[in-house]
Amino acid sequence: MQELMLAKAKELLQNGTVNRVLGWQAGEFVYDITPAVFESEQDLDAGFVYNEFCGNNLSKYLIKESRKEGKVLAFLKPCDTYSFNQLIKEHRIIRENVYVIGVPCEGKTDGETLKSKGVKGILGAKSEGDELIIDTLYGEQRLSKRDALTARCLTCKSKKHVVYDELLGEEGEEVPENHRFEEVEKLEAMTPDERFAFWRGELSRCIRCNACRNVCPACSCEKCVFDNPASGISQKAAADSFEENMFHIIRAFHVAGRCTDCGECSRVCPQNIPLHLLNRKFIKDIDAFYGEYQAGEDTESRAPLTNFTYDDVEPSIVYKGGKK
Amino acid sequence: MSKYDREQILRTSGVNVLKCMRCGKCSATCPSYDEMEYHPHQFVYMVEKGEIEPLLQSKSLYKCLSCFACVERCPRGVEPAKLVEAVRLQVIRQQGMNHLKPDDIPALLDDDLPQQAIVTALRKYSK
Amino acid sequence: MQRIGVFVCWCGSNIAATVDVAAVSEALGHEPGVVFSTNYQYMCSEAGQNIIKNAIRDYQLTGIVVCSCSPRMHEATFRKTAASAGLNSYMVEIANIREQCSWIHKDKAQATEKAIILGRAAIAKVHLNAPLTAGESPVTKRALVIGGGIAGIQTALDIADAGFEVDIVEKQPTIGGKMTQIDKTFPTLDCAACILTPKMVDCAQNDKINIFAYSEVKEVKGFVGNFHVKINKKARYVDATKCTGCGECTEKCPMKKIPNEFNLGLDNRHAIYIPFAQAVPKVATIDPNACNMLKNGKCGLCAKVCSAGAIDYKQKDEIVEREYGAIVVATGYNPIKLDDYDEYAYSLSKDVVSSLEFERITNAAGPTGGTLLRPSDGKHPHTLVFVQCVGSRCSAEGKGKSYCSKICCMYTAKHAMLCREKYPDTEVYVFYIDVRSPGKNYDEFYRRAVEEYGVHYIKGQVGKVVPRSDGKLLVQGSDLLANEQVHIEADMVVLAAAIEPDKSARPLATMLTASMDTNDFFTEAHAKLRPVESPTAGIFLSGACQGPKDIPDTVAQAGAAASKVIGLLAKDKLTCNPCTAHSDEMMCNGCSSCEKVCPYGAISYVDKEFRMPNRTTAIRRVAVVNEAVCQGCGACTVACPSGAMDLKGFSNSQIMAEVDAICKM
Amino acid sequence: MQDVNQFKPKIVAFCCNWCSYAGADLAGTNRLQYPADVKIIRVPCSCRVNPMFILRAFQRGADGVILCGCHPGDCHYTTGNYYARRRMTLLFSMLDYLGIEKQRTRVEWVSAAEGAKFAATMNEFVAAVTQLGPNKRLEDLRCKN
Repeated sequence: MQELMLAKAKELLQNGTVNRVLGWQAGEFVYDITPAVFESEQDLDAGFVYNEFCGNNLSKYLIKESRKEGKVLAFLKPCDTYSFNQLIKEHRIIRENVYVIGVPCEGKTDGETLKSKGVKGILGAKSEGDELIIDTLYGEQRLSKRDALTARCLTCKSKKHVVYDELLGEEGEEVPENHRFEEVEKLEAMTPDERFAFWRGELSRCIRCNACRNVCPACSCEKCVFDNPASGISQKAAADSFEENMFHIIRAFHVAGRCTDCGECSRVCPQNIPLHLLNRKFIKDIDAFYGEYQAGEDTESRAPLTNFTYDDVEPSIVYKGGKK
Repeated sequence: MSKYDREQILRTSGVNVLKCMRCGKCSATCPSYDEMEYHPHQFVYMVEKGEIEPLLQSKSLYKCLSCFACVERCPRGVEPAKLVEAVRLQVIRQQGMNHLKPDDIPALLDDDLPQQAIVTALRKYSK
Repeated sequence: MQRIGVFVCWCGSNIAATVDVAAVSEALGHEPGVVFSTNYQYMCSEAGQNIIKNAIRDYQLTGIVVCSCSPRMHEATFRKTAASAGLNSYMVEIANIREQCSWIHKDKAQATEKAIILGRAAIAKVHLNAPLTAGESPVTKRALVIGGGIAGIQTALDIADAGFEVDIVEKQPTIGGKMTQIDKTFPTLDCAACILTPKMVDCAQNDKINIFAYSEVKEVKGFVGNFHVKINKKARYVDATKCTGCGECTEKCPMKKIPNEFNLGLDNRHAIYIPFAQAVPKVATIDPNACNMLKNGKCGLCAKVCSAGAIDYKQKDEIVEREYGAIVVATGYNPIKLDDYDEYAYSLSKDVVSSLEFERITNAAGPTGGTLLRPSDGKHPHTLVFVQCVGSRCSAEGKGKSYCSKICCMYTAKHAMLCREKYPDTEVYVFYIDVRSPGKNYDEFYRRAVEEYGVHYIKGQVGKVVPRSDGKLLVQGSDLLANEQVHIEADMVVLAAAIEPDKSARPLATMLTASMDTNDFFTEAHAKLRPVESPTAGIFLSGACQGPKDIPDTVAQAGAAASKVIGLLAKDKLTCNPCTAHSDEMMCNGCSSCEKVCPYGAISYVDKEFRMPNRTTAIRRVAVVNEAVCQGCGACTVACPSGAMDLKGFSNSQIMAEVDAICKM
Repeated sequence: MQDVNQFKPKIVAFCCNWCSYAGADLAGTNRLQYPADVKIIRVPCSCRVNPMFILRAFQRGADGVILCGCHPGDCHYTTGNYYARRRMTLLFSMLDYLGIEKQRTRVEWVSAAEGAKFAATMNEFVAAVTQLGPNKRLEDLRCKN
């Protein structure tokens, strides 16, 4: 696939369709992937990769990139295309300035997941059927996909692109049986005390590094309310438990109905806080109260929070549902 | 008893008799009208008032063809035929109250009887 | 730092009996920023207001807090007081210590404590108040009436009568609407044409009224007082300025078999036609779907016979752009399609007709010249059955309209009565569910049909109509009062079809950002108190577009809408509510969330160039609020994720300051 | 004086200007009692209430927050309360999900004519919050005195 992508990128650079390429680049370690913009064939040869570690969602970078001179080529995985579409809907990306090539994704792994399974000295990895073959300093190791994939990929909602100009490889299918709300349901089944304890345990570890905010394609505000002294809730660091909670509640609320459930927030959290469970709660509620809605699926429909029906459920449904 | 019957009939039929606006369209469409002592609109009205006993006694229960024309035509979605059926069920469910025994039915069938009538007969008598 | 004055009102004993007013003014006097604090028996009295005015001058107050009754009572009073002393009226805040404190509490200590907290909240808010000035917008002194039926005509005439210009846009080639097709009118039985056509002529002759017939509204921009409208004048292929309406062309036109809309397809017209003799404007129109010249370039007869030289096969649609201060919607109604009611055999037999078709059959200008004849064989019918509520009052899914169409009871009584009057040899039956005849002389009218004319009213509905091979229609219905099923051999069946809003109404509502109910009737600003205004400022409702109506109701509402329009156009300037939303463009993402929740369409977007670091610039899409349109609900402020959108007078920081003051005890 | 041991909750009530604030006034006009713990903040419409305000109230020591608006369908601005309804439903559900007592938040539709309903609602809500005791789960210790 990487070769195919490289060839395509070079072709489009050569014929002038695009003047730069947004893709992935390996860092110091093979599993240490960063997004990068390549401006020439030499750049591409030197750095461009697409492998089992390329989990980063590139859509958000297109907000800035699509506003520059010329057209940019972007390689997008199926789940990235949802974010891309959502940003088109919000007029954040200038569609004409992006050439989207959809690339297939069978789920990604990352260094941390592999290390937690005892894999050391990782040199590379490739997927083969239901297994991941990892090349290490100490020879080849095999892990089942179920063990090797990141948590978010195990609950993948779709392997089908919702937008592209061109497709490389074979188009995948939506995954209706993705079980992505199971963890949310588990929490809902707890008592409020247990839930409170759970979230205190998680959110109290937050160090307010803002990585979740910075990576989130929905958190693309020109100026975040938390950075704006006039908003009345600005804060650089959480001073106490309340502020730890508030940051994440407000953030989740601001992206509610706009979050495509790409899972980047949890991926980048250095404290391993399962932030996606907040967003998924909103998604689950929206689906249950107002009908199935998938942000980013299209570019026209109204988002659930900028829409209503005359017979929407009353807020009191919250008191009726769930345990005491 | 009749209050219990009324509840039971409303529950089994799923009909909301209060939706009726007394237009009489059910009785206007009914092909079995002249055969019936109580007509479709009367079923609705009598169940609403709780006058169940006369209905339980009435032969009208078996004169209804279950053609569902009244259900089809009712502008308010009241579904009178379902009510007739529920009243009938109320009778049949009492032991030994069957108007006909299922075994009696074949003897009553003749070759000219349309298929729908046979289905209707089974629907009516073999609960 | 603001210099704040606090004025605590006793309201006689209304407040003072349960709140220690002296303690309140003492406590609030120590709040930061408060430079003056006092209490007085009646702050709203002249003496009380003078205390406020003097304090504003003597202490150079920049903001005042009045602790008194509800702001709904006297906020306006105290704002005027402040303004007369030179203080911006939006620097006034009211702490409601009467309705929401002294009147609901008995314990004086508790009530006093609460009054102090409410005062503090108001002080906290005033600290963040900024002077606001109500903007003004000019008013274009011309009205647009959309729809040229009796509603639109009456509204236009009334507005013109007050001296304002009015344009009528009508999509048909002539104004007049449904009323032109009606024969007689209830309850007086005068002829519709006799009372309508003079009004149509008045419209044409009134120099304040401009008729755009055969035209449609394409685009509406702007807001109350300043609408900008694009009107599409469809090509008639006839120069309206030259056409004399002589009718020579229509007689010579060889395309004769075009179903005549005016007679509901009961007879035919030519490809070039004038809908009826009294049409306004009386100008011929070529039907482009029927004309051989326009379709195939062969014929050209009409151009040859036209002595005025008015025929213009090359005419194109023309877009006219006009400015208006107010828009009146008068799009009217249509009878529903009856094809789906197969129990009445409407599509099986020509002798089953709708009531509007029946009007044409009995009209002297109709296809039969006013003689009652069956459409199928042209014979005189002896037995007629009228069926009411066809498609009305149907709450069941897919059966029709859930509402009562309101006019059918009366026109059916009229039809039945006229039948019996003109043709005493007929038997007339009316199947009804309820006879609804509220209205002056209405019930008397219905009773006359029964008592004087011998119309048979049967309480019940028709279950089915079966056309028989001998031409008779077998009607089976129920008579609920006799508790029997009736069978009538009829010659004609007339169906009182439900009425529904015109199909053009919904796209128009979208253009106007006016709201509609689920039946596509326009909603009024208040069902009881503002029945002829749409919730969108500057849009008014006339006639059946707002709900089923008969002619007297329509004319009454048309006049009411006109008076509202006149009230608006009589103003030179409109004062806007200064508490409007505004967007901080530095923070705006241009994401369109705010626009989607705005009920008034007050938010639009512009691409704006911004200075960026290192002498670069960037173009960003940012929201702009039209303050003349914004009503200040604040829906946008919460939809905005970046907090760029805020509401003047109820800003985020003001509300949070109030929250803080209340929670800090 | 009042019993120092008895917990007096702090309740913030956001009321829309057109219906619920008028309903509260009507409760006053009719002298219908409800606890002084309730303090009303006037907002133009229920759709003006930002979730931030509600969290802010809890932060500053409120024990309960209630939002009152026009009945759905009666909004002065035609659609405001429909949006408020969705926003608050989701926010409350989220607070519940985080383990915060759901009885501390409420939305109630009160028309300008429903003074009695306003008073009854407030009595009920204050009783429910009093039962729960002080807000511990969403408190900001610095804001406590």
